[in-house]
Amino acid sequence: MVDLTSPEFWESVRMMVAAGVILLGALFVLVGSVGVLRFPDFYTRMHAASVTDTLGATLVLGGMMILAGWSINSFKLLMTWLFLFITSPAASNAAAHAALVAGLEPLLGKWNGEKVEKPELAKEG
Amino acid sequence: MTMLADLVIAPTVLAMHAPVLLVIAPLLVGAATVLAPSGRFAWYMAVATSAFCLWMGISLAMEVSQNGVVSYHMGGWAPPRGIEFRIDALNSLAVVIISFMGLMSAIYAQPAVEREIRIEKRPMFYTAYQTCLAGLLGIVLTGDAFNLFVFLEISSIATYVLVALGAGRDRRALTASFNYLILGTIGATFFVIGVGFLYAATGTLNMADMARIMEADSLHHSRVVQAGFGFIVVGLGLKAAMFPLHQWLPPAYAHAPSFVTVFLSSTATKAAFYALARFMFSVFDPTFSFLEPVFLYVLAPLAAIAMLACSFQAVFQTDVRRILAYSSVAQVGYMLLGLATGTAAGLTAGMFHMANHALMKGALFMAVGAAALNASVWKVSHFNGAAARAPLTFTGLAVAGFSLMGVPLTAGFLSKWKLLEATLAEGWWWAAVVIGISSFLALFYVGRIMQAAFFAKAEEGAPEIKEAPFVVLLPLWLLAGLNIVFGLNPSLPLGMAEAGARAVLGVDLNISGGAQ
Amino acid sequence: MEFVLERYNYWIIIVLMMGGLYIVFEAENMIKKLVGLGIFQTSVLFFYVTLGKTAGGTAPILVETGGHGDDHGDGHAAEAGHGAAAVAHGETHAAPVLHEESDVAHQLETVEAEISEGVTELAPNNVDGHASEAHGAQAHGAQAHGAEPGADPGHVANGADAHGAVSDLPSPEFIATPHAPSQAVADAVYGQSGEPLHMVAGDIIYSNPLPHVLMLTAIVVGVATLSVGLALVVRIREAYGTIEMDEVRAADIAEGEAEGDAA
Amino acid sequence: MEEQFVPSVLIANIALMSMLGVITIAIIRMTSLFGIVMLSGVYSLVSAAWFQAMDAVDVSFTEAAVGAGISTALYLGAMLLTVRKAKPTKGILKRWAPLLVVIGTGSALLYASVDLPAFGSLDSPVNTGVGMQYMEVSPKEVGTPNVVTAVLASYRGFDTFGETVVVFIAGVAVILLIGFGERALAASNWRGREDDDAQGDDSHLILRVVSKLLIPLIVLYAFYVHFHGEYSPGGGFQAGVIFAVAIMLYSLIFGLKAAMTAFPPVWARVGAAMGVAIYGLVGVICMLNGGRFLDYDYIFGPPSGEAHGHHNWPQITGIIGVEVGVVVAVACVMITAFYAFAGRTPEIRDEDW
Repeated sequence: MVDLTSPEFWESVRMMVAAGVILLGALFVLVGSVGVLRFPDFYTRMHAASVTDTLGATLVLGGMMILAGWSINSFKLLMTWLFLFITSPAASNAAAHAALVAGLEPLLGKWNGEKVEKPELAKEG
Repeated sequence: MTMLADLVIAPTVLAMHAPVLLVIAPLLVGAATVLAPSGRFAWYMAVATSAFCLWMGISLAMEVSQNGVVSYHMGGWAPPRGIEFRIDALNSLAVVIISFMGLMSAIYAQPAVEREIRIEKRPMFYTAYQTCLAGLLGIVLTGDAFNLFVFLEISSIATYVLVALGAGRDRRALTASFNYLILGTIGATFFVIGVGFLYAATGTLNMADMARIMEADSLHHSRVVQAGFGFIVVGLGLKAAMFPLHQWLPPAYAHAPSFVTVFLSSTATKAAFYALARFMFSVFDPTFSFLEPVFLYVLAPLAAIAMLACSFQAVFQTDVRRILAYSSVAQVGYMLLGLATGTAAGLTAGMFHMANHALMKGALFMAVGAAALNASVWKVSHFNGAAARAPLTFTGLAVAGFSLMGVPLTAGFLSKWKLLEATLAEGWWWAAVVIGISSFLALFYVGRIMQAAFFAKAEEGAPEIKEAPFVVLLPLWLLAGLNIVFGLNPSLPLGMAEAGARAVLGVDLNISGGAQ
Repeated sequence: MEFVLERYNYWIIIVLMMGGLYIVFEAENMIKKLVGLGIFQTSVLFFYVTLGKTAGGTAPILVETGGHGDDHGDGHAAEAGHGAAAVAHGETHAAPVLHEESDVAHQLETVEAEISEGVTELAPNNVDGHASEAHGAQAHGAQAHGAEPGADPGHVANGADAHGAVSDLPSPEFIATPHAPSQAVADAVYGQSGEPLHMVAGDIIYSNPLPHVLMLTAIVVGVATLSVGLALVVRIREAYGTIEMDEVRAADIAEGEAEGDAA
Repeated sequence: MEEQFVPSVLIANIALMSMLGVITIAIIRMTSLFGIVMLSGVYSLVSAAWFQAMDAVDVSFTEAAVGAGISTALYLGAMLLTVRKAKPTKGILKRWAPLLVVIGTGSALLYASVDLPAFGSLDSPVNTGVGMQYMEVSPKEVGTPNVVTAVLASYRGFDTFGETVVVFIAGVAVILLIGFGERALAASNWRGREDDDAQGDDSHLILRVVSKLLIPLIVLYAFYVHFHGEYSPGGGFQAGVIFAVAIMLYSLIFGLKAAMTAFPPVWARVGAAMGVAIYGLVGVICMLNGGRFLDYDYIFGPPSGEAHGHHNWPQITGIIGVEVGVVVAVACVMITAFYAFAGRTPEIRDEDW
C-alpha cells in the first residue's frame, strides 16, 4: 500500500514525472533529427530543426527544472529556456531569410507549380 | 674590476626580483610600446628594455656564481605547487647570451627596420620583438615544465609574425612563416604531450621535482617516461632546428626582415637548445639506461649528418642568408654532438659552442643585413668587390666568418676544440673526422662570401653597397671583437659553461636547495 | 580484459590525435591544415583531462550548499568499498561506517605518513581542511575526537568545509544511519537546514583540477595560434592567389629559380 | 577500477568519443571548406560535452566559447577572404609520407600507453601528486570554492599571465598582418553602405529587435561569468570571449561601421595592451609591497598574519584583479581579430558562392 502522505512517495513521483518529461523531450529531438535528414529541402529541414530547438529543448529543460526543484539551478534553467525561446526562432528566421536572399528557392513553391512571393515569405518567417 | 662589479650588480630591491623582472619588464614595456607615438620612440623603448634585461641578466648570473641556485617563487607559492623560476649556472649562461644578443640586435634594429617595415607598423613591430625576447628569457629562466611551454608559445607566436613581416619585401616570407607556424605548433604540441607523459608518471610539473621523483622511483623503466623523453626531444628539437626537423629554418631566416634574422639566429634556437640540454641532463639523467642507446645511436648520428649534410647544402646556396641559415643547422649539429656524448665535457662544449655561435652568427647576419641596408643584395655575386666600399662592415664579417670556420685565435676554434676533446674522450674518432670535414666545408661556404667581397671585381650595374651607419657597426664590431677576445681568453664563457655542466651533472637536484 | 578497460580511453584519444595530425600533413589546403592542427591540439586536451579524471569524481568545485555530487551517491558506495580495500588497513573493515569513509584511498601515502604524528601536522587550523589526516585518525580508531578541535566554525563555514566536515563523521547521527553512504551524501547535500556544517566531505571525490588549469591555457594558446595562422592565410591568398600548399610551393620554387638565374 | 564509474559517465564517454572519431574521419574526407569549418566547430562542441562528462567544467566552458564559438567565427572570416573549397586530395597511395609520420607517432604513443595509469584511477601519480594537494590547501590558502580558479589565478597565476600575453601577442600579430588601416576603413564604408540599403526594407527587423534585447543580456552574462568565476565554472577568458561575442553580434546585424563606432578599433588595440598591463601591475603592486610577483597576500601591504575567517580577501582581490586584466585583454583581442577579418574587403563576393 502506497503511503500518499510520505515524502518519499512524492519524491519518487517527482523523479518519474521529470524523467518522463525529459524522455518526451528527447523523443522530440530525435524526431527533429530524423526530419533534418529526411526532409527534401533547406526550408523544410529548418522547420524540423526548429522542433528540436523549441519543443525538445523546452521539455528537456522543464524536466530538469522539476528534477532540480525549487532552487537557483531551476532559475538558471529557466533563464536558459528563455534565451533559447528568444534566439532560436530569430536564428531560424535569419537563416531562412539569408537563404532566400541568396536565391535559394523553396521546393514547396515549385511543387505547386506557382512561385511564392519572396517578401511575403520573409515576413511569415 | 670591482668598480665594474659595482656597476653591474643591481640594487638589492631589483636584484631580489631580477628573475621575474627579466620577463615582465619586456612584456609590460612591450605592451606600452603599442601606444608609442613613433617608430623611433618605440625603438628607444626596445633598446631600453633590452639593456635593462642585460643588466638584470648579468647581475643574476653574478648572484648565481656567488650563491649557487637562485629560486624565485611566483606568487609566493613554493614549488611544486607554485611556479618557480630556477636559475643555476646552466641557465645563467643562457640568460646572459640571450639578453646580450637581444640588446645587440635591438641596437642594430633601427636602420634596418626603417628600411623594411612600414611606418605605421613599427611600434607594434617592436612590441612583437620585446614579447619575443621575454618569451625566450622565460624559456631559459623557468623551472616549471608547463610554464616553459607557455613561454615557448609566447616567443613562437611573436616569431611567426616577425618573420611574416618580411612580406613587405618578399612574399615568400608569408609561406615561410606559415610553414614555421604549422611545424612550430606541432613541435609545441609534441612538447606538451611529452610533458603530459612526465606529469602522468611523476604527478608534478616542476622540473627539479620531476627529476627527483624519477630518480627516487627509478622511473626510467617506465615506458611513459621513455616516450615522454622522445616527445620532448622531438618538440624542442623542432624549435631548435635539430637535423631532420630543420626544414622551417632556412626559408624563415632567408625571408624575414634582416633584424629579425639577426635576432632569431642568435637567440631563438639557442633558447630551445638550452631547453633541450636542460631536459636531457637535468630532468632526465644521462645515466638512465634507456638514454645511452638513444644518445649513441640516434642523437649522435643525427648531429653528424646535420654537420655534414647542411654544411654541404650551404655550399651550394646562392643566397647569402640561406648559406648562413644552413650553416646554423650544421652548427646546431655541433652543439647536439656535444650533448650526445652525455658527459660533462660534452655539455660544456655544447654550451660553449652555443655562446660562440650566437656571437658569430649574430655578427655575420648583421654584416649581411648591413650590406643590404642601401640595396637589396642577397646573392653572393652581389657582394663582388663590396669590401672596398664598406671596409668596416666586411672586416667584421670576415672576423666572424673566420670564427665560424674555426680558425685558431677565434672563439669558434676553441669551442670546436673542446668538442673534439669531449668526443675523443668518448672514443668517438669518427666525430673528429666529421668535425674536420664540416669545418672544411665551412671554409668553402664562408670563403665564397669573403672571396666575393674582398677579391672579386664589382660587376657593372651591380647594386651599390655603402658603409653602414654607426648604430649598425657598433654591435657588429662588438660581436666580432668578442669573437677575438674569447678566442684569446675564453675564461668567461667557458667558465660559465663548465659551471653549468657541473651544476647539472655534479650537484644533486633537490628543490629546497635554493637562495630563496 | 581489465588491461583494455583501463586503457581504452587512451587508445581512442591516440586515434583522434593521429587523425588530427594526419589532416595537418595530408591537407594541401591551408585552412584545412589549421583545422587539423586544432583537432590535434584538442586531442591533447583529452589526454590531460583523462589523466585528471577520477572514477566517480566530481568537478573540482568545493561543495558548499549542494548542487554537485547529488547524482554521484551510488558511485560513492562502490568507491568507498574499493578504497577501503586498497588501503588494506585490516581494522578499517571491521566497522562498516569507517569502511565508507575510507574512500580517501588516494591519500594513502599521506595518511600513512602522518598517522604516527596524529592529526595536526600542518598549521594548527589546517586539520579540518585535511581529510586524509582526519581520516587517518579515525581509521585507526585512535580517537574520533582527535579531529574535533580543529573544526573551528569560521573555517567550516567557508569552502573548506567540504573536507572539514570529516571531523563530523563520527557524530552519532551518521553512525546510526543504516543506509549506504549515498544516503548520507544525499542528506548532506540536500540538507534542509542549509547549514554548511552538514557536509560529508569524505564521500566526495573530486577530479584533479591541475590538468584542467593546464588545458585552459592550452585552449587559449590554440586560439591565439589559430588567429595568427588565419591572418597569414589571408595574406598568402592575397599575395599568391591560392591557399593550396603545393601551388604556393611551386610558385616559390619558380621565384627562387628566377632569382637564381638573375644572380 | 571500472566499477567505480557512474555508468552514465562511461556511456557519455564512449558515445561522445565515437562521435569525435566520426567527425575526424568526415573532415579527412571532405573538400568543402565550409563543411570542414562547421565540423571543426561541431568537434569542439562535442569535445566540450565530453569535458563536461569528465568533470572538466571550466575546460568545457572555455572550449565551447573559444573552440566552437570564436574559432569558428575566425575560420569563417578567413574563409570569406579566401576560398570555399579545398582541392581534392590525392590517392591514398600517394600519401604515404603523412601516413608514415602518423603511424610512427601513433606507435610511440601506444608504446607509452601500456604504462599509463588506469583510466580514473585514484592512486595514479597524477591524482596523488600536486594536483590533489590543491583540493586540500586551496580552501585555506586562497578560499575560492572553484579550485580551478584558485589554481589558475593564484598558484599558477604566472602561467595565466603568460597566457594573457599569448592572446595579446596574437592580437598584435593579427593587426600587423592584416591590420585595420585604410583598407579596413574602406571596407567598413562599403559594408556600411550596404547596410543602409538594407535598412530601407525592414528585412532585418526581427534580428534587430532580438539582438537589441540580447546584447545587453550577453554583456551582463559576461560580467556574471567573470565575477562568479570563483564559485562556478567561468572566469576571465570565458567572460572576455562572451563580451567579444556581443560586439560581434552587434556588428553582424548593424554593420561593421556601426560596431566600429560603438567600439572603436583603437580601443581594442589599447585595451589589449591595457589587459596585459593590468595583470602585470597587480603583480608589480605585490612586489612593491614586499611580496613576490603575483603574491596576492601582499596586495594590500604585507600580510597582517591574523587568521582570515570566511574569505581570504587579499587573495580574492588579487584574483579578481588579474581576471579583469584577462577579460580586457581577451575581449579586446577577439574584437580586434574580428574587425581585422571582417574589415578586409573580400575578394570574393557572396555571388561567387
